[in-house]
Amino acid sequence: AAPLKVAGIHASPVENAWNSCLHAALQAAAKDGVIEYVFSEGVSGTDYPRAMREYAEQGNKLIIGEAYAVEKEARLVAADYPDTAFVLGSSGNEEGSNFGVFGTWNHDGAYLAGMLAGKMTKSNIVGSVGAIPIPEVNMLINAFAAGVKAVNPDAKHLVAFIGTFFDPPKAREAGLAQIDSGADILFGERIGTADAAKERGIKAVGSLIDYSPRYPETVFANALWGFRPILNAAIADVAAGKPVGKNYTAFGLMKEGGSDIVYVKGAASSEAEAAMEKVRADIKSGAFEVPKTMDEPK
Amino acid sequence: MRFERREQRSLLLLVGAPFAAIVVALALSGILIAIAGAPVLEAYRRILIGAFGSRLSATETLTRATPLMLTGLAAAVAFRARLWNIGAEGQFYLGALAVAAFGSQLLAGLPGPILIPVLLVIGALAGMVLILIPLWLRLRFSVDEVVTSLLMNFIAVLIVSMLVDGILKDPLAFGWPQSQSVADHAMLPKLVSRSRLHIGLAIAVVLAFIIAFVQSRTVFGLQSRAAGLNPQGAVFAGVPLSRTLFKVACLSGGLAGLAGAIEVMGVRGYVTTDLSPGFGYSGIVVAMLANLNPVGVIFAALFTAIMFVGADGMSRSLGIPTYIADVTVALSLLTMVVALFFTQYRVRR
Amino acid sequence: MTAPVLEIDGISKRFGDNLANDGISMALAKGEVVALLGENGAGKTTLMNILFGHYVPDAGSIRIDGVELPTGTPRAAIRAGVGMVHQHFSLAANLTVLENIMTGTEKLWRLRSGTTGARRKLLAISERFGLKVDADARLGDLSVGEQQRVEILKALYNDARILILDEPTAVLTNIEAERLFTTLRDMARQGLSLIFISHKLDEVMAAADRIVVLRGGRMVAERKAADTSKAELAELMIGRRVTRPVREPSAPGAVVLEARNVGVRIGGVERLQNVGFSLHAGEVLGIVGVSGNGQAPLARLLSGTLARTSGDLLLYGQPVGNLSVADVVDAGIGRIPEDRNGEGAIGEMAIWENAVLERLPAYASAGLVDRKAAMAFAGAIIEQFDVRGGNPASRTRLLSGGNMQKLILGRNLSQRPRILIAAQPARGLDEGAVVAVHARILEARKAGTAVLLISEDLDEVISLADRIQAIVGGRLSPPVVAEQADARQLGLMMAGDWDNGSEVAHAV
Amino acid sequence: MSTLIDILASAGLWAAILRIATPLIFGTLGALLSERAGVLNLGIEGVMTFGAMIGWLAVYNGVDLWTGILVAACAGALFGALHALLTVTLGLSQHVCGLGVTLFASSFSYYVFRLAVPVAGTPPTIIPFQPLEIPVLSSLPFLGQAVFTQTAPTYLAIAIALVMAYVLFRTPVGLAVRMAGENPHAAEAQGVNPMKVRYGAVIVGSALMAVGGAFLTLSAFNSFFPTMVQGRGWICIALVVFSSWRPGRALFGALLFAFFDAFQLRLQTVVEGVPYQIFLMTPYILSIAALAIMARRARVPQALMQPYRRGER
Ligand SMILES: Nc1ncnc2c1ncn2[C@@H]1O[C@H](COP(=O)(O)OP(=O)(O)OP(=O)(O)O)[C@@H](O)[C@H]1O
Ligand SMILES: Nc1ncnc2c1ncn2[C@@H]1O[C@H](COP(=O)(O)OP(=O)(O)OP(=O)(O)O)[C@@H](O)[C@H]1O
Ligand SMILES: [Mg+2]
Ligand SMILES: [Mg+2]
Repeated sequence: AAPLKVAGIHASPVENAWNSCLHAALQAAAKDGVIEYVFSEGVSGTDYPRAMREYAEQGNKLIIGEAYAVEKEARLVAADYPDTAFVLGSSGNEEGSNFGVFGTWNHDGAYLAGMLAGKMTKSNIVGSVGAIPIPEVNMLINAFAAGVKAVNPDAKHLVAFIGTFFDPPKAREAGLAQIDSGADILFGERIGTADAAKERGIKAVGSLIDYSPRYPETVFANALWGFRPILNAAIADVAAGKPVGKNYTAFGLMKEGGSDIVYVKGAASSEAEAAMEKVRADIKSGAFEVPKTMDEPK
Repeated sequence: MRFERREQRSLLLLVGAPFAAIVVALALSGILIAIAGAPVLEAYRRILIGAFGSRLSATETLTRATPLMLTGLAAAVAFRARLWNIGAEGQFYLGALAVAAFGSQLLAGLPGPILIPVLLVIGALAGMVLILIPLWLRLRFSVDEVVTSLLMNFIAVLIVSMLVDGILKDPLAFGWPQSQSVADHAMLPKLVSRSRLHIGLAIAVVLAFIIAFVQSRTVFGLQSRAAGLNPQGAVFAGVPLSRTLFKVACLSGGLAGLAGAIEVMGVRGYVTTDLSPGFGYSGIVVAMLANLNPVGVIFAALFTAIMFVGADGMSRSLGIPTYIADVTVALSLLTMVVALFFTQYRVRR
Repeated sequence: MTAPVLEIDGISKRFGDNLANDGISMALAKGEVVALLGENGAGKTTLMNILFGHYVPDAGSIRIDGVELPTGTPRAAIRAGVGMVHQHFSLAANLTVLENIMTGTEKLWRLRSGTTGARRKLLAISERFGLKVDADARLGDLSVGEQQRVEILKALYNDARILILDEPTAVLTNIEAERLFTTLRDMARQGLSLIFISHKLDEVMAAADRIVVLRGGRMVAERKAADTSKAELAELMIGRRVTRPVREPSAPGAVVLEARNVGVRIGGVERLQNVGFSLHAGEVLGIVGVSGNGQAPLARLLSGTLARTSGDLLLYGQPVGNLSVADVVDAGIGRIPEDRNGEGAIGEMAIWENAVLERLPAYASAGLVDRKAAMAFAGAIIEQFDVRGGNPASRTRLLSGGNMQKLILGRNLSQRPRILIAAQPARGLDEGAVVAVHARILEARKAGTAVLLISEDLDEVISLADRIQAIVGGRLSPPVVAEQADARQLGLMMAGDWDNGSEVAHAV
Repeated sequence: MSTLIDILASAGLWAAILRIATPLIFGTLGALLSERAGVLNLGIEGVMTFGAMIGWLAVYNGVDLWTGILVAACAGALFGALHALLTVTLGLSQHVCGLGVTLFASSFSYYVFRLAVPVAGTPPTIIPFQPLEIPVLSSLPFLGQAVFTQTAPTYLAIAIALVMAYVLFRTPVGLAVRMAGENPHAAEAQGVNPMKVRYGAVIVGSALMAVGGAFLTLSAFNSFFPTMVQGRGWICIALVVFSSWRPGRALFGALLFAFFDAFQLRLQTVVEGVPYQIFLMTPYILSIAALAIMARRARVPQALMQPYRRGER
């Protein structure tokens, strides 16, 4: 079949880790010849609906992006273009037959990384730097904290939010502030956090993508998230003429192969690694489910 | 080399200069487009298509022009009285915030035909409140308002940021820092269905004509110009300086606040800290392009919107970086102010 | 005569369609004082600005000590020994006197300003020429006279051998002016060459060795001071014979404006104290005084732009509260402000707009301006008061000082005001314009208008006023009748030396 | 309460203050210099962005860090020349041109960046400036960690502030700059060409602004990404006013602002309830208050924002 015409609309520059997950998956799919991919980046809230409409009018069949800042308008656009499928990152629910949503649930990996961190901390203080306390971010940080507490109930967990989704230097400052408060392992929900850890010679955990090559001595574990399974599911639905008005989040779960942990062997003790690997297997088999706590972490 | 003021301006110059500016701006962005490896002539064609090649692009251009007209008017009326209101961005946000606050809960019970005008007035009032601080500082302490009104923008955005993350936060927005939505019946009627174009455009155009009339025909218009050109002379002639500047400030801040209100009620429905992609600052650009003429503001806003929406669409269809749209608008502004200069001055040895 | 230090040769300069200088040639010898005379707009300032390098001439050349001076750079002129005191001071209020003077005098990239040496040099110059100033005072804190001194010191500090003074006395009082000219003559004796511009023929006759007259951008005459007269100079300047109008005796009418113990305090300083006067219909009451003694607050008080802090004001016999501009205009008071560019008109607005701005209610209904009527009014002023150089729709800035003054007079006098407050009405105007303004004021007096004339020009006051009061330190002297006053007595009064209450009663 | 003291007593806070302040010091000094000469340069936000981008790009392409700083300075100077061409030669409205320059410089930065570094997964990085080990000083207790752990550009910024204070108030060229900002006509009448002085001040000032931006990518962080300047330029404009146009006070103002920022981040980790926006607002409010107090004393450069056209009156 001819490749499906797919458009990506990124509110942030595609360097932003989350967008880069989408972008990489879309590029890979294009390379595989499954789709034809066009995209816009750095699209502000004001321009976002226009970009959606333009891509729809240009004959793209599937539009991938993020509705977070434009939840209401995005659904209005979808209603105006019933023949185009929209699958957008969203905190809300699907709507109609052509507006699907997905969340970013890589909390399983975060929990596992927390298990390693909990055993590794010497100061017994770990920290997390997040963007804005929205449910997904909260869930992720809570999962990390839960992982830490699961193996080290006495550990203290610090949380800071930088108030924006993409400001690495600010995330770095927030990370430094936490190190000053005693943290010796940082969970960087946001890029920039690991820079603080690196500067002070402590360890860090990355999120969404694999940061270990970028910070070799610093980042020992990453809660990966892959967009490809979600994308594949959406493409399949569109190709089959099925409505996309559903929630694709589950395709991103570890159980479904959407997310995972990668870690540097030997950073934590082998017992810690073994304990973690056991839980990892349990998650994959469905025997264990990481708690989903969406409240703002304290 | 020196410049000499022209007392007479030929029609050719008045029409030709802005035209030349557009040509130069397009040529310069053409270079950048070529560097990106895209066909330049095709890019120009796509800009036109992107700006009004379809119903969608035409309505989008007009939608984008609407807030620009209002913030452009805000700058034009203030600048004409030499009140350097650089704070339209902040006034825009406060207008939007006020509408979101009153339109979502407090007054949402009112029926639409009453609610909409009431909210528009509230938005304008909120904009006025913000500009009165720099004005007061100027009248009371003779503090130049360029810097104070600029600084107020950041305070205003921080206030918005605080409130949409605080008491105005929409509990249904999944933790996102955004205000509650205004009631559905508070949204402005659409001008074209299946588009974003709303009657705010008509409001802006009508206001431009009203302001043009006020400035050229009324006592207030004459007095505000006198106050701007020579405050001391105006006082001597009995122009109530503070009162005149107060009125000008209210008009300017009100228009900027109205722009924010209309953007919320016409397009977005709620407030976030990224509601405005710099509409307040672009308003200054628009006002300058229009040479501070209110009717000219309509066209300058259209021009700015065409450049932006057109270049944005072009970048999408040719796959070159989207930032080219902002570059093109900025180049148009810079070449246009230079062109306007040469309609007023001639070069002499 | 020795070789000239300065030769100006065939200088021409065009502004737009306006030929401001047309082939002017003149020379200046060492130690010589030359006065440059001419109507407003004759091109005097332009010529001097070309000499000093502010403007580039379209044609012609300048030689100093026989060496050609590059045009268009003040720096070269300063190096060649030219110093200029500008018509409008060019000083920075926020910097100190020393900083103002030192600017540009050192190599730009020196690692440290030689402040100590500069202070010493300044002190030496100021002693040599008798121009005392405080080197570390902030310039904005100085009086106008002191600022004038700084301007001159600035030029001398640069070792000027040729000093240009553009209307140096326009803002000085007669006494200050006399003192200045004594100093200047002294300087000339020490070898300095001077060119000064003035509209005051007395000054010119007294101070200059030689007089050059410009008209319409062309040099029309050159005279030795000894070989000419004021009347001849006036005629040369204007191209026809002009004589100042004389005041005819008249019988003053009822008191229309009276001040009793009026005081004004601004920023904690008493600017006016116990001011008292009574102004009769059909008379001119002159207020003389050295600049800075309260003339400006007095004029502003009566113009409605300043409120009094104590005392009573009676208008047509009725006590009045604080007057706004609108009240003043409604009461039939016409006003001629001291600063015609700053206050009297808004240069960027059209002539018609300036004509009606202060009485907009009369030219508007329901908030809308009646442009037709306003244009007609402006046209009538232009016609009746012989305002040249513009039509009702042209920009007011294009008018020369004299014509702008006629416009201001016109918008007041064509309304037949009962009272006219005229502050420095002829300042900076050329002889022709002075005559026109004086004639209008006397005409109004004849028609019954009560005129309060505030002026620093003794000759003007003596020739126009029926009675004269002096203002000193915010206080008014008792009035003297003009016929009985001579320059010496007025001089004493202006120094604050008046006899409280003795021979005044009968003078009213 | 004790946590507050803990925060204040931590060397990390003070080190962070210096680090956060550095780009602000550069930017503020640049804006200050050009305002002293009478030109308001609202192009600062864009110039900082471009400096951040081009400095980084140069280093990414293989030049050393100091050359990167130099490249940024030269690029800043070019934008300064553009602003000067518009506002000094043509005498156009300074705030409008400044906004135009910001709009152009920032969007142009993003455009160039995107062309030069086609989309990558994570921002590509360079090896930034490392903290300078100063013998003895860096090993002092507390002070060593609080003050002497900065990278070289931070010390450079402080040095430039001191040099600028000296130059402005103690040298002929400084006097010429101040005169051009107080009364260009007077400067001209003294043989100092105010146009040239203004050009010089705007160009040097913009170069400093660009270096401030480059600090963000070459020291504070190791990669460039759009919008990373995040309004720091506007803060500099406020700080100039707050400093009443004095380099020493500008240094203090930048440190004060950085204090609020660093303190706010650290406070978040221990207390709750005070919205961080309040802290971020403080410097703006202080600047406005400072203006209200100072304007009375009229120490604002008198010719600020007034175009000077030769031979016009
Ligand atoms: N900067 C300028 N631009 C345009 N025209 C000018 C300029 N300066 C002077 N002029 C023209 O030159 C003519 C001479 O002006 P100038 O200032 O030299 O007169 P002046 O003799 O000094 O008059 P006054 O006695 O009033 O000072 C004026 O009529 C005016 O038209
Ligand atoms: N900027 C300018 N452009 C063109 N013409 C000018 C300009 N400024 C002044 N003029 C012309 O200069 C002539 C004389 O102006 P000027 O200001 O010297 O008058 P003035 O009598 O000297 O006024 P004042 O007494 O206030 O000094 C006027 O006829 C006017 O047309
Ligand atoms: Mg003159
Ligand atoms: Mg004159």
